[in-house]
Amino acid sequence: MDLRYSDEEIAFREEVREFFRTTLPNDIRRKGILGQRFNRDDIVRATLLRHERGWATPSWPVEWGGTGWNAVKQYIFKEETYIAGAPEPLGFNVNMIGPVIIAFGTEEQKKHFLPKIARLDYWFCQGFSEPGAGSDLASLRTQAVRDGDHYVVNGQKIWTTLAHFANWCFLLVRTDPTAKKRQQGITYLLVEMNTPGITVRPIITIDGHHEFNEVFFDNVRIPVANRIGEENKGWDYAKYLLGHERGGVARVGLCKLRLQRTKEFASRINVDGRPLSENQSFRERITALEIDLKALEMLQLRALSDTSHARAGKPDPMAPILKIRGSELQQATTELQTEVAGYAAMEFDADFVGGGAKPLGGEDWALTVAPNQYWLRHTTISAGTNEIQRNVLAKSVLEL
Amino acid sequence: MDLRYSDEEIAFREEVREFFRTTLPNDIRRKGILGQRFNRDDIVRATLLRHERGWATPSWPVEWGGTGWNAVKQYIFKEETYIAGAPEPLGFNVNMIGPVIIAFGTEEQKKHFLPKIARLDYWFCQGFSEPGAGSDLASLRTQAVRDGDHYVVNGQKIWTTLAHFANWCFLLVRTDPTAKKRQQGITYLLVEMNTPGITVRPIITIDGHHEFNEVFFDNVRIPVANRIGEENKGWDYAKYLLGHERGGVARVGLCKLRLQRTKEFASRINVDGRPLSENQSFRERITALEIDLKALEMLQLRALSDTSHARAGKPDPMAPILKIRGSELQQATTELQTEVAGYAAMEFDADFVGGGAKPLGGEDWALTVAPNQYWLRHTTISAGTNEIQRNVLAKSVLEL
Amino acid sequence: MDFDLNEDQRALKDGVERLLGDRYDFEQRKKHMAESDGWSREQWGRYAEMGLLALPFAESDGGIGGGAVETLIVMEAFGSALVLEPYLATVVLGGGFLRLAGSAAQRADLIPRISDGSLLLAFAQAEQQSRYDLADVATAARRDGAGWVINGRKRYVLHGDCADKIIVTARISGGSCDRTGIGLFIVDAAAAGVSRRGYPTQDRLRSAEITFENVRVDADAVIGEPGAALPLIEQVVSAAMAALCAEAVGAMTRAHTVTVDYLKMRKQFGTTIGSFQALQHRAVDMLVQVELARSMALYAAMMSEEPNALKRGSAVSAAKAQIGRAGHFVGGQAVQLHGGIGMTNEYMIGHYYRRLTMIDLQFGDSNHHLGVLARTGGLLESAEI
Amino acid sequence: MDFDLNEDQRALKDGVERLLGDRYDFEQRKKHMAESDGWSREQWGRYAEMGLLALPFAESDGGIGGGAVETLIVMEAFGSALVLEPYLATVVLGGGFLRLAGSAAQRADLIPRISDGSLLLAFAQAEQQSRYDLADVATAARRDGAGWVINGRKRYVLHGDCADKIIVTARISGGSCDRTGIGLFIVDAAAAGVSRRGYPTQDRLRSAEITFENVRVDADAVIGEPGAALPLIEQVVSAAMAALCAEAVGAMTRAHTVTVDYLKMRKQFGTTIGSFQALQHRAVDMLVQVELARSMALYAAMMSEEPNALKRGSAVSAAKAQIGRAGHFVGGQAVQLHGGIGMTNEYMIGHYYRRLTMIDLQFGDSNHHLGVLARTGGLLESAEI
Repeated sequence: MDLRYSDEEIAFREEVREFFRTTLPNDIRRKGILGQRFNRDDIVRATLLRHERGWATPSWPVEWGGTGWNAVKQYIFKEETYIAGAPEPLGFNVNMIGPVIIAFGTEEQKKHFLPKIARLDYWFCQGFSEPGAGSDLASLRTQAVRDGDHYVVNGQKIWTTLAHFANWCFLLVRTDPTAKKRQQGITYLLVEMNTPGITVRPIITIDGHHEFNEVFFDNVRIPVANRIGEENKGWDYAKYLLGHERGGVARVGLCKLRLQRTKEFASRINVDGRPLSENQSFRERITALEIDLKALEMLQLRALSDTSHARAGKPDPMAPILKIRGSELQQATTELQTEVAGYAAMEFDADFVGGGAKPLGGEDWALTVAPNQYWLRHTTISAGTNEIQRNVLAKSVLEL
Repeated sequence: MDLRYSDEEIAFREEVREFFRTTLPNDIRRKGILGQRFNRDDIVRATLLRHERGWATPSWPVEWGGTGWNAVKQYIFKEETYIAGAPEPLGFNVNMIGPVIIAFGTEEQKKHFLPKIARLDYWFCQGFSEPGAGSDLASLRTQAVRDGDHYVVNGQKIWTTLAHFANWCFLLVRTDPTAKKRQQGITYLLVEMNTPGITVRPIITIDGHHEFNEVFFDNVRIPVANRIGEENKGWDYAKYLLGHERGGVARVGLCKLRLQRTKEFASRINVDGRPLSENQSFRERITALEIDLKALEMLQLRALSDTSHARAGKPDPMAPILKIRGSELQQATTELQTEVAGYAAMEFDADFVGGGAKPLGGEDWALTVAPNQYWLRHTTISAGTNEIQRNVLAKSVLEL
Repeated sequence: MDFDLNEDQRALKDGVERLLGDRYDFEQRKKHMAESDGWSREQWGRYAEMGLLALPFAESDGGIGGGAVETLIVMEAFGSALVLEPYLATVVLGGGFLRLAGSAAQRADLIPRISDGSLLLAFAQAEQQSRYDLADVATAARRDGAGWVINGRKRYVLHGDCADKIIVTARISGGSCDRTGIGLFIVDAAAAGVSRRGYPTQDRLRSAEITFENVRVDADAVIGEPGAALPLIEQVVSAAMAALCAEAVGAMTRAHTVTVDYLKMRKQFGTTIGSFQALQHRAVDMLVQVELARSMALYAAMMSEEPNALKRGSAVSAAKAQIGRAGHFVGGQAVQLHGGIGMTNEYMIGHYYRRLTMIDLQFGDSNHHLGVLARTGGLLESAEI
Repeated sequence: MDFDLNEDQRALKDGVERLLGDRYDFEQRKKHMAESDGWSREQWGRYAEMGLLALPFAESDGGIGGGAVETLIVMEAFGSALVLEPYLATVVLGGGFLRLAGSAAQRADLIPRISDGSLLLAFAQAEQQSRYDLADVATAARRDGAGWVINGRKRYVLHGDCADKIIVTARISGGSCDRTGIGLFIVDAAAAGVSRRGYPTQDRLRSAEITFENVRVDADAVIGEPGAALPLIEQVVSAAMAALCAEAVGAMTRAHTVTVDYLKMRKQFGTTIGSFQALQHRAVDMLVQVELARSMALYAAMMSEEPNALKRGSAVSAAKAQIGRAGHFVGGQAVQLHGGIGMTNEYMIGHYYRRLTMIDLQFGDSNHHLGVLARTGGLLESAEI
């Protein structure tokens, strides 16, 4: 056991930091640091930068464009991505559909899709959730009926993140409504978003922003060749993702960036004639979050290096814990930012939050903090509510 | 609506304060203020003091020794009792068996028992809980079999508070094991503790103190005349208590005394060359508790003056809320005391905690804080765990 | 001590609740929000008709003579419906200055127009550097003959975009945070030199940044003693904080009720989610916080009329601190228990969370007031035990 | 970075756990506690046999050459069994001073006797006024020929009642809280002028108050440079805090496991209480805290060997703060989920709560360390990001 970063790891961190410092366009970095939302172009540009350097898909097998980094290096890379203010790799591509195709795709699918997924030529969105299903994903009702070389799909998906940016979608459909268990009879398909019959309708969230969508499927014809694996086995492929790629869940680096920014803000705000950043009570609140974050980071690193659960075929207790604490700290750090901003957080400017420029002197950062606080409420709901995560831990780890 | 104390109420508070100031023996007050445990004699003496003044049983009907005070005055009286450092009236007598006899006892029972209960000539303990029952009180198994003019009782009670001080016990026994519902077939009896066949065995708790007991009944013969109300209806009489006398649950005054004492302690402790009491972070922690306490006090006063639920025959949402918050704040205030005491809280001295004297200069108070913190963990368990209280609120108030 | 509403108070409560029940459901509110002011002039007229706009003013001034409890009743109902209209700005804040310190002429001129709905006020106090410090005033007023000339920039002026008259704090003498030397001026929004930039706030109320450039006012525009306004400002802001506490309680209560109803209705895994004990207990924890907040809102209302400034300030700070925290918890958990739908702008619950978050910031957040209270000696010392 | 135990470490862990499994269940522990020292000399001999008492010392001093990770392994196992023996006092604290700064003669004299179990040490540092400030030393040492004379009263000396030698801090020069002028002396407990009052602590370990009245020691009783001991003291106390963190994690882990087992076994309302979702989630929240605490204990162990004093101190303070809180929550909820039985002295779970509470106090509670860390600049600045 040696819990320090090795010299090689420290050098690697410097290399990554240098990469972002020298290549990331300032307009993108500015958005990251101000807490503005990235648009499609920002994400594409950041992806291509990484792709050019061979760092677009670190976790993939080397033959398909992976870097061969160990878990700690992958973690460092992610951390530095956040700290640089860069958009993170698109999770739907890199962590979800990519690994599924690598694991279950045909050789042809791999050759066709993986390079395009890595470069973001294909931008995938995830068509899993359905209205009324909530945390009960397996209750999905979107139907696919076989018609020759095609499936004909009818139904509706909801909470589809960035569907309006995507040109592809991976989705779960019900192909056998008579299956005994709801988890059976589900098939995993890939579809181009411009296929006739697909309609995307925006869902505006409480931060005033457009990130979620409803996606309607009206007699959408999907070639059988775009099926992953076998018919009616889609649930297995979807479940495979759940254990995969635990590194990014907690977004520790993003919280670190946010706390550092918060300290900067606080140093510019005077309370009783002294900077807020020198107020001991405030310092203790921010320090308490730093401690929480450090504990989460150490947990994350333990999770990355401990693969004994996977080897033993047992559920890994770390993944739900990282989800729970990561989401809680994302919320806590934005709440602290709103508190620091005070009155300056009250103005609602959707354009600025969405990436627009606004010359407001030193206060521009304050326009994003409340919307980000509102938006990040979703982190304890999405991807399995924290209540569901607790159920999972109770059942599978504590065996209650 | 007028939320200020009236002049009469303010004058009454002064009168009560003066009463305790002039009559309460110093050795008792000292124990109260140092957080030591009262012994039997302390409680008897304080009760007789109040009795002499006509204040032993304020909530009882005037004809049976009550004072006729309204709810606010009763509250003030309780508050001042705690703030004076005096032992509170024995709840088992004043708030439990007294009201049950008043409501369900025969005229003979009233005449015999009530004056003796008020004066603590009869000290009652409560024989409800049984081993393994926990929060599921109605699962009790202690049996009573009718034998002429007597019930013959066999079984065991547990968590019997101060049974070693008591000379009487009110208990629930099962008289009809064949009843369909567990709540039926239970009978409510009174028994003298010196009746042959009763054995009291102490339970030492984690604070090292003796407050709880196990009580064993081995062919104990109880006269039928000592039955309350009808055979097999005991559960109804026991349940009657649950709604009664909500005023004392939260013990706001005790927490106030504790916080004031904590501030005094803190003013004598130097940290970085200044009294801890002047440290802003510490002040904020103590102030946060003061705010919580004020909110609880206002809730208590609302509960006392709002009898609309009782009139409408609906469950009162306030009682479980007072239990939940009152117990939480009792714990939080003792935890803060331990923190303030620091190293000085580490010494375990059972004799001092139990009321003994020890010349330790200014640090004697520190010897009780950790034991009191440990002991008060019971407040979220006893009298229906806080989890059970939440179940009750969910079902009866939120109708979930 | 008596917690029961009297007959008039009960009638007031029933009246306001009925009006909002008829005119202010979530869909109607959307329409009000879509109007050019961001709120409904028609509703404002109805409040005038009901006497709500005359509520706190003395009967001798043509008002109804209501006190803090009456304001609490109205604000709680407003919070429940997330009312958008400028009641706090016009009646509680603006009206507060007039009723407590307005000259006979000012009262005779303005109170009837507030009461009939034809005059809107705003209180321009905060500045970019001032944060929550009411004494931190850089905007300057200098004497100019019998009148005054005002220069400065005010930020975060609640409903300052639509106000007809602006009550503005300005420094007459002293250093930037001195407790003396602050004056209060009534400025016509249309006066030369007044410019404003209105904007929506996160909760979709309206606010404004207002610049005063050599704005000239007459001597009779001063409220109270020139240069001695701070105690008055503190008193009125305390009353406004008490009103906000009541509004927050109304919002929390509704958010909680809607959430509990949702738990009863929503099905998942083949059963209503309200049958899950963990969610039941969460709903109970929300109830506990709502009831504690309600208690503190009552305490704030009662103490907002306390003459002793330290006791008044301490009590209101305590309430604001508790209610800020409770609002965050209740609002956040209301969203959480709704799941995805709670995140959407189309559904009501997120609007409660947004408003509760903003109420916490107004006049100082929980931690701010905790800090102030801790510095000034805590609560038990300053109030009667 | 590598979180896997090596072969030796795994063997150490298995060995300690096996020994405690055989000799330290709750009933056996009661017997150890009932011995006159409040702990078991026999067990102490077994630790010596296993090499635990020689663990942190250099091989050149006859030790095993273990580092912070090895100490963590032992302390976590000790925490799990609530071990009563004076390992922290003798090996981690006393031994820490010797291994880091003992002279060749001191090491040659004392380390073999510690290792074979024949010598017990205690660290006498705290005084009535000092609280957690390591620089606040009123006990005085004045030169007397080649030696020193010590006067003062030390409080809260962990296992000071049974120690054969006491390592005592005393001021040689400077004002009461100066960072320079503090010396460290090895004093024989039987020396003339040493008197002590031993007592049990809340967790039933032992502690003592020790008075030094004109106690004379020779020049070779000084550890390190006379008057420059504070950095060394801070380093050793950091190592001891890291060890306490590990002990706390062991205690929390066991308390959690025992509680989960109880939830599976205990029946109420006709079912196991572990089937109630609210209790399941509580058990999960405990698990989360235990795992976060484990992470921080690892961090503390790693950083306790960091040469940079600020980084080391910050990291260990962070760990102590987190673990204090986690311990309170896990210990308190372990009692809560057991219900009445958890309150009794006869059952094990309350003993975990008591010990976790006392660990929080030792060398400064959570809030103390949070305050220190906040004052010294927080965690992100002082550690590598």
